[in-house]
Amino acid sequence: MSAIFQQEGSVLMIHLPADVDHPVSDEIRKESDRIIANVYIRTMIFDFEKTGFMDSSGIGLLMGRYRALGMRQGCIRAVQVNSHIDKLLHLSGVHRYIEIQRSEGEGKI
Amino acid sequence: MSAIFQQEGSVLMIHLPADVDHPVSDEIRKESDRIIANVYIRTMIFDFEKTGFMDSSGIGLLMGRYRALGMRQGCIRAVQVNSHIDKLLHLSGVHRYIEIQRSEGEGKI
Amino acid sequence: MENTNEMTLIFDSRPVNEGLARITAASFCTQLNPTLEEVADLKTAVSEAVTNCIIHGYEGEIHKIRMDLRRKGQELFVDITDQGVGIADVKKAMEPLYTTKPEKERSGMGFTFMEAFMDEVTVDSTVGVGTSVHMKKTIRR
Amino acid sequence: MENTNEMTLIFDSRPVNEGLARITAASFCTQLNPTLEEVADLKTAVSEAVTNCIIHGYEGEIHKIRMDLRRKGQELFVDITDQGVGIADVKKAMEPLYTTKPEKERSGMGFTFMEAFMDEVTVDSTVGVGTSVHMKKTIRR
Ligand SMILES: Nc1ncnc2c1ncn2[C@@H]1O[C@H](COP(=O)(O)OP(=O)(O)O)[C@@H](O)[C@H]1O
Ligand SMILES: Nc1ncnc2c1ncn2[C@@H]1O[C@H](COP(=O)(O)OP(=O)(O)O)[C@@H](O)[C@H]1O
Repeated sequence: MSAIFQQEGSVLMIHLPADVDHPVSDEIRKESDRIIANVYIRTMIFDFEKTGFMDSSGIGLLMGRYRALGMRQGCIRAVQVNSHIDKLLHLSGVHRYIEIQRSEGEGKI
Repeated sequence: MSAIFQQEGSVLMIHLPADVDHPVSDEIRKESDRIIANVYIRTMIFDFEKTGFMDSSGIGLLMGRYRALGMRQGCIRAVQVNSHIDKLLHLSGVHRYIEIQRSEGEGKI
Repeated sequence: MENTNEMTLIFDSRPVNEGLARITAASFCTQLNPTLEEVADLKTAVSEAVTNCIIHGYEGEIHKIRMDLRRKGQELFVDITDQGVGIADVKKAMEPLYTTKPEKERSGMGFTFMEAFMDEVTVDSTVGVGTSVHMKKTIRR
Repeated sequence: MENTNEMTLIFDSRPVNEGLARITAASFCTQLNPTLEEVADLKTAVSEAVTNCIIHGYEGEIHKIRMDLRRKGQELFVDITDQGVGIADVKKAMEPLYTTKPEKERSGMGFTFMEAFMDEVTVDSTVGVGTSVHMKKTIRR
């Protein structure tokens, strides 16, 4: 299963697959960089709805996109994040740079 | 996940777990023989609703119960059988001794 | 070259590891893009061969079982090996309904299922040395 | 004795096998009756260690990675080993955010995650010989 990319104006929505690991992160990095090179993207939204697994490769992916978009406040958002992913985002300190929205039924942060 | 046993009069219904393999078949054999030894059971119904996997250990289990119940016509029934399980039941020839009912949406036999 | 790959799983001959072997084989197989039906077939064949090592090869004693999986394009090779009692007459052992453990409610359908669900099955066995089952299946997409 | 068990998985250092290692570890772990959270933790730790062998240990070349899992009661031991380049300064390597491959967008959080999700993590490494990560986790039920 691959990620699905949805661009609307300057917003790029990336629906992540079930597992966000090293090969998947590499793939998403390449595709999103290709899009950024062609269209002006102001905000990237990572949708974790389908994602049950992630490791530090996903952290590298998020921080890399944050840098690619100029490290502007709010340029990267993670939505529908479950408790396991949320733990990773906080442990790594990434929550200081990107906006996180927990999946419904788990309460927002 | 273990099997669930439901006895009503002389009918014993066994709701099988997701995988019916060698350790699971051993467990079910022991428990059903214990019941047969205590109560008069005329018919055993194996419910495959939750079962996605089976191997020849399950065939041994069915044929063993058929013998335990006196090899009477219709004493063993397999219900809610999916196509993979149905293939095993036919390949092994067990369909000549036990009644098979396919799961809904797959057509009856 | 992403169209070759191989792995080896070595595990104790405990019944609980039959599930481990099946799931590992199914997981290795996903890279060939199998149908659900093909995965179910592979799992049954692996389960038969591993159960045989546990029940017949080692007769319930705890020793090591080895499962080798190899992919070459859309071809999947599975070898399952024990160092147990071995089989004196392989041809007879592979006949449908033949079993040496009817008291354990074995159906004698293990090899028949392996042959039904895989494209090729061959068995190397030496009494007192062990048994190796070699299987091959082409995954069509 | 059903409360001890062990297995070894040996596989090619291909990214596709990161998933294989995770699923095999998760499957082996089920016999300890873990919570979903404990399984997720284990999978992340295994994924970090295996990814490191592929990216850092073998730097993309295809060689063998070995994963040993052992159960003793409710204790799970995981060893993941490569025969790659090795680590000169293990203490430094284990610091949060430290990475030698920032150009590959590594976050330097691999060891930190292993330590967060497992009860114990120790690393044996020799430059030019390889690296072995030993982890332990008690599954509470
Ligand atoms: N790994 C093995 N080691 C020793 N004997 C074996 C092995 N596998 C199969 N056999 C022999 O072959 C017979 C037939 O095997 P099989 O078709 O799988 O049926 P079953 O397992 O139900 O007996 C077994 O009863 C056993 O005598
Ligand atoms: N198996 C290994 N072989 C060689 N070097 C390794 C290995 N594992 C880790 N390292 C070194 O330790 C550093 C930190 O690892 P880690 O915390 O997992 O972060 P990352 O993988 O993001 O770089 C790596 O950048 C690498 O230099």
